[in-house]
Amino acid sequence: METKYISKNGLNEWFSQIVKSGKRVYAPVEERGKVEFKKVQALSEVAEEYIQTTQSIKSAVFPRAEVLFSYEKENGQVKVEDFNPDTVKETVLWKVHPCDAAGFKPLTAIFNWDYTDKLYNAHLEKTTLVTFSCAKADKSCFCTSVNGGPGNTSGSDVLLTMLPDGGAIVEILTPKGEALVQLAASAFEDDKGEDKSKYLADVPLAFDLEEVRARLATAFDSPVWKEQSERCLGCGACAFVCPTCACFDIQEDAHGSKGKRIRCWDSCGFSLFTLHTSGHNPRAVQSQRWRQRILHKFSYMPDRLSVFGCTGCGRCSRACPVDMNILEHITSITKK
Amino acid sequence: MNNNNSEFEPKIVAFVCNWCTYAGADLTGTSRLKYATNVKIVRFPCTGRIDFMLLLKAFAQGADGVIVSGCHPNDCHYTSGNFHARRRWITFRGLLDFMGIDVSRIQYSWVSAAEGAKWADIVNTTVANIRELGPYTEYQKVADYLDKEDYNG
Amino acid sequence: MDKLREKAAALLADGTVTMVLGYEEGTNKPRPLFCHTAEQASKLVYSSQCINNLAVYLTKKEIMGAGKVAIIATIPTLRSILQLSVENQLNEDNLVVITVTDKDEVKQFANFAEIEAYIADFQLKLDGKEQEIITKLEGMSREERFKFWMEEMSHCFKCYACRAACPLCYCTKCIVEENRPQWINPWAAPLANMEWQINRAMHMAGRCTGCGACGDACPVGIPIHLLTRKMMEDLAPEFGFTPGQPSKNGNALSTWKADDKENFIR
Amino acid sequence: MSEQNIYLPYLMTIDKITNEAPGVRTFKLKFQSEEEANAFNFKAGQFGEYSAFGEGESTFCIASSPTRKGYIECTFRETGKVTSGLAALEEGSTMGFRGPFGNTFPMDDWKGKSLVFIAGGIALPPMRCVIQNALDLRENFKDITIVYGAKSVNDLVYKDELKEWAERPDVNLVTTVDPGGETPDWKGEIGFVPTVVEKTAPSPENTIAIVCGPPIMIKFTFPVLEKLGFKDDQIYTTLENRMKCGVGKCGRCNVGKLYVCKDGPVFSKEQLNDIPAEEY
Repeated sequence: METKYISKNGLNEWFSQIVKSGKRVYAPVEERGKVEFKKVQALSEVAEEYIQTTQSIKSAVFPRAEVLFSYEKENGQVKVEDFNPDTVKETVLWKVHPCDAAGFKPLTAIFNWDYTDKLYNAHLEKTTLVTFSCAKADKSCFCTSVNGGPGNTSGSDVLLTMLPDGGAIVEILTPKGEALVQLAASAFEDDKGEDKSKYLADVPLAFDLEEVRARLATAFDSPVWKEQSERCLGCGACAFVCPTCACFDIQEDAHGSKGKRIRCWDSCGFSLFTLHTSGHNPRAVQSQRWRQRILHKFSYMPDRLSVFGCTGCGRCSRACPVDMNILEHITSITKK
Repeated sequence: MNNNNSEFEPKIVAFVCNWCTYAGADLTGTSRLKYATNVKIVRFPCTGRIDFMLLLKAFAQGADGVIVSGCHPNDCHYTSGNFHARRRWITFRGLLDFMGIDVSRIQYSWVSAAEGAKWADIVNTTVANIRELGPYTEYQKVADYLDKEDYNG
Repeated sequence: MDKLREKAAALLADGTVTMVLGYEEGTNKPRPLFCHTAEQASKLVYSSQCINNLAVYLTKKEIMGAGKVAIIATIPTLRSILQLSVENQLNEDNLVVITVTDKDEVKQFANFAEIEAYIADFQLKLDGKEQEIITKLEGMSREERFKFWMEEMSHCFKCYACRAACPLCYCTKCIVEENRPQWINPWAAPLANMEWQINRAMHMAGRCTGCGACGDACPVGIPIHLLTRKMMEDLAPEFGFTPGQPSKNGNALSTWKADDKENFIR
Repeated sequence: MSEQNIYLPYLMTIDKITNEAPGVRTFKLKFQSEEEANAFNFKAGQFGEYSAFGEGESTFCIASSPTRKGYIECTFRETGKVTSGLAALEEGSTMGFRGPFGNTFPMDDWKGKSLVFIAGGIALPPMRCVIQNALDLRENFKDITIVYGAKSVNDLVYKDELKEWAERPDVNLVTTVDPGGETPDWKGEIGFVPTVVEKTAPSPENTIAIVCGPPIMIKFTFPVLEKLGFKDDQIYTTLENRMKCGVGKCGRCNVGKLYVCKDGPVFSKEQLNDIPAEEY
């Protein structure tokens, strides 16, 4: 771990070197009234005045639809072509927030629980995160309540904290980060000893995470799930914008003798998620599905993978058509 | 026949109703009338059974043009199949046009069992129009999204 | 707002209804509220900010339960209620419909006919942003329109919030949940997303009341409500319907007229 | 590092197809690659994901015993998209298999005990794997009782194997059909499995009971076993939740915090008691 300083021009220089190196660079771009991650070529395209992108950047390592393998059938026999990791390009995720970077830990935990996921790991290996600390936050942010914070380094390769002079404090955190810095080593100067916490957003602590986990351990039959989920419409918006939701469906894209087995995003909010062919559905009503979402992130994952499935980014609350505010719901569980 | 498209042979799919147009096409054959072989005919009990999505499925899998044809109004073997179909085509055509899908590649027609000549003419003109318009690559390109290399993310 | 709260509390207290469906203050704007007790009615709010279409809950058995339910309806919700009643989805005597008029009076409708009369003089009009997009689209060439929609559709990640928020999307098994055949690809890809939206728009043809709930619900901001809206406005004159008003003699695509006009069938 | 793609199935050839009952088939599968065949081993109770290329994957247990080398078997009913795709395959065609997944029946701890197998309908396949395994190591176990029921005589699966078990002196086989499902020359019991279990009244003394069947059958069999004196740690069953990946990633098969594909499918009744019943 090494701390440095980079000036405004240094940033421009470094960014153009990254682009010149042929890596794909994704950064938040304001378009169609939304700020989303998009491939960029110049620093000028990167959005400035915004709190949070609508979607997380998990699609860089866990795309919304990807080919697990393809195959071709010839007179009863089948030729299979496996996923080729070389097709994954070097990628830099520029101006990610700490809650996005922190999301990679639970994702990696799920995708490497006993069996390792070749596709996920191939993407992660070629991805470098340049995270920017948060100078602003809003009512939906609660990273500080889930072991995170506006300046948290977890999951990042390089963490920049912007300074009033347009430069930034640079924390180089991993070998990947070091390698990326080396693309324009001269742009980096020695640490100026700036106090990083002065430039971080204020995100008040909303609840005690361990208390939430303890209460949830016995909350399976509590009426809270029905009360909270009455207005939930059962769509997948919360799961798909979430940086840590990793549930997926496996489908088949077959045309004639050729076909591909596809992995695509799925959500525990849908009834089809657990429907048996016999018609029996263990989670037939929305309150059971809302319970599964909360218990999985705040109880099952910590128990089984010792990592929480939430980074407090607040995207699910902002994206929800009926304002299912997870911060409000979790806080009310601690007050029950 | 314009020369730059001379080697392009349009692929046309025709969704036709069994009682009128399919019989009309038979008549075209028995009357020895020639018509372009680019068309692949799919037989339906009635135009009322032609799901609008089939047209899109045809384009997605390589068709450059589509013909949809059935009994004239009041001739329907099931009395109102073609009336329902007409409303569906009016609605669907408006929606496709609003979304920018090339509705000029879809030829709707009424062809009775006696109009063998009309059927041959419809097929020939449609093939000529589509040859003029060229392959519908714009749509097919979108269809094979997962084949492209950098689709993910 | 107080008159509304007193009304709701009274309905709950004297047992006329088992639940009052309304709005409460949310994080940034009002959100649906289910009052089961008179006390909960004190949280009810009503303003132009109430944009969720509460009619979406009227066809959910697990929410409505067996008792009589009151619903506080905005103009778009009233239109949806009428369309649902024309489609035999509502039991009139199990539903108390309340609205707040422009003069801030609480009005309880005696029956659906009274609702129809009430909303007749509320014109359905596109707001500025929507009209702007529609004029822009109509100015485009076909290729540009296709490019516009393909770009929009590439953002969709198939969360189905549009389907979930629409009061008229109440099928027990949606076409996307059928897998024999898998008519619409379940994964998110531009073509699959477009096929999904075309299917949704066609299934809304002549039924959509232009409430805009689908467009509001889309987390990535695709103007999908314009598809169903444009259909509604184009179809109405073609088949003799009035936009936003349900027809008494069946929906556009389930009925026909011998003299339906068109100019493209040879 | 060329990591192994856990979603890539082994290529299998269908060696033999047996029609067990209307719509129910058993496939005998052989690995197309010799090397994979030799490297493959599994334990009783484990399941796999079976691929019908062009349709998708389905989850079934491995119905043959690990003691019978060189092949694996699976039995399925043609109900959905994939099973219809599988049913359309003929002997000699290729399909896919991923596995073995999940935990196993703890057969080593059962040495010296009596075994009571209780199965209903097409849930005999997960049991048959254990029964064959036990019969191949018959000396390890005291007496073996099998109570197997189906809707009707024609719905009974593994008909020839049932005959084989019936003739064995060291196996007490009781077959039953639901009332009305019997044929004129039917010699077995008539009645639902729970009532037949009560009638057979296996002694709980140093015995393990394995129960597999539709949820309704399990719901009524457990109390019967309790009445007969079986403790919760003497009863085992398998759970069948919706599955896609089979390796604990796709997030859909959990019952409370246990994943049926990793912590199951085999569960003791003791374990079932502290997981929420409504989640399976």
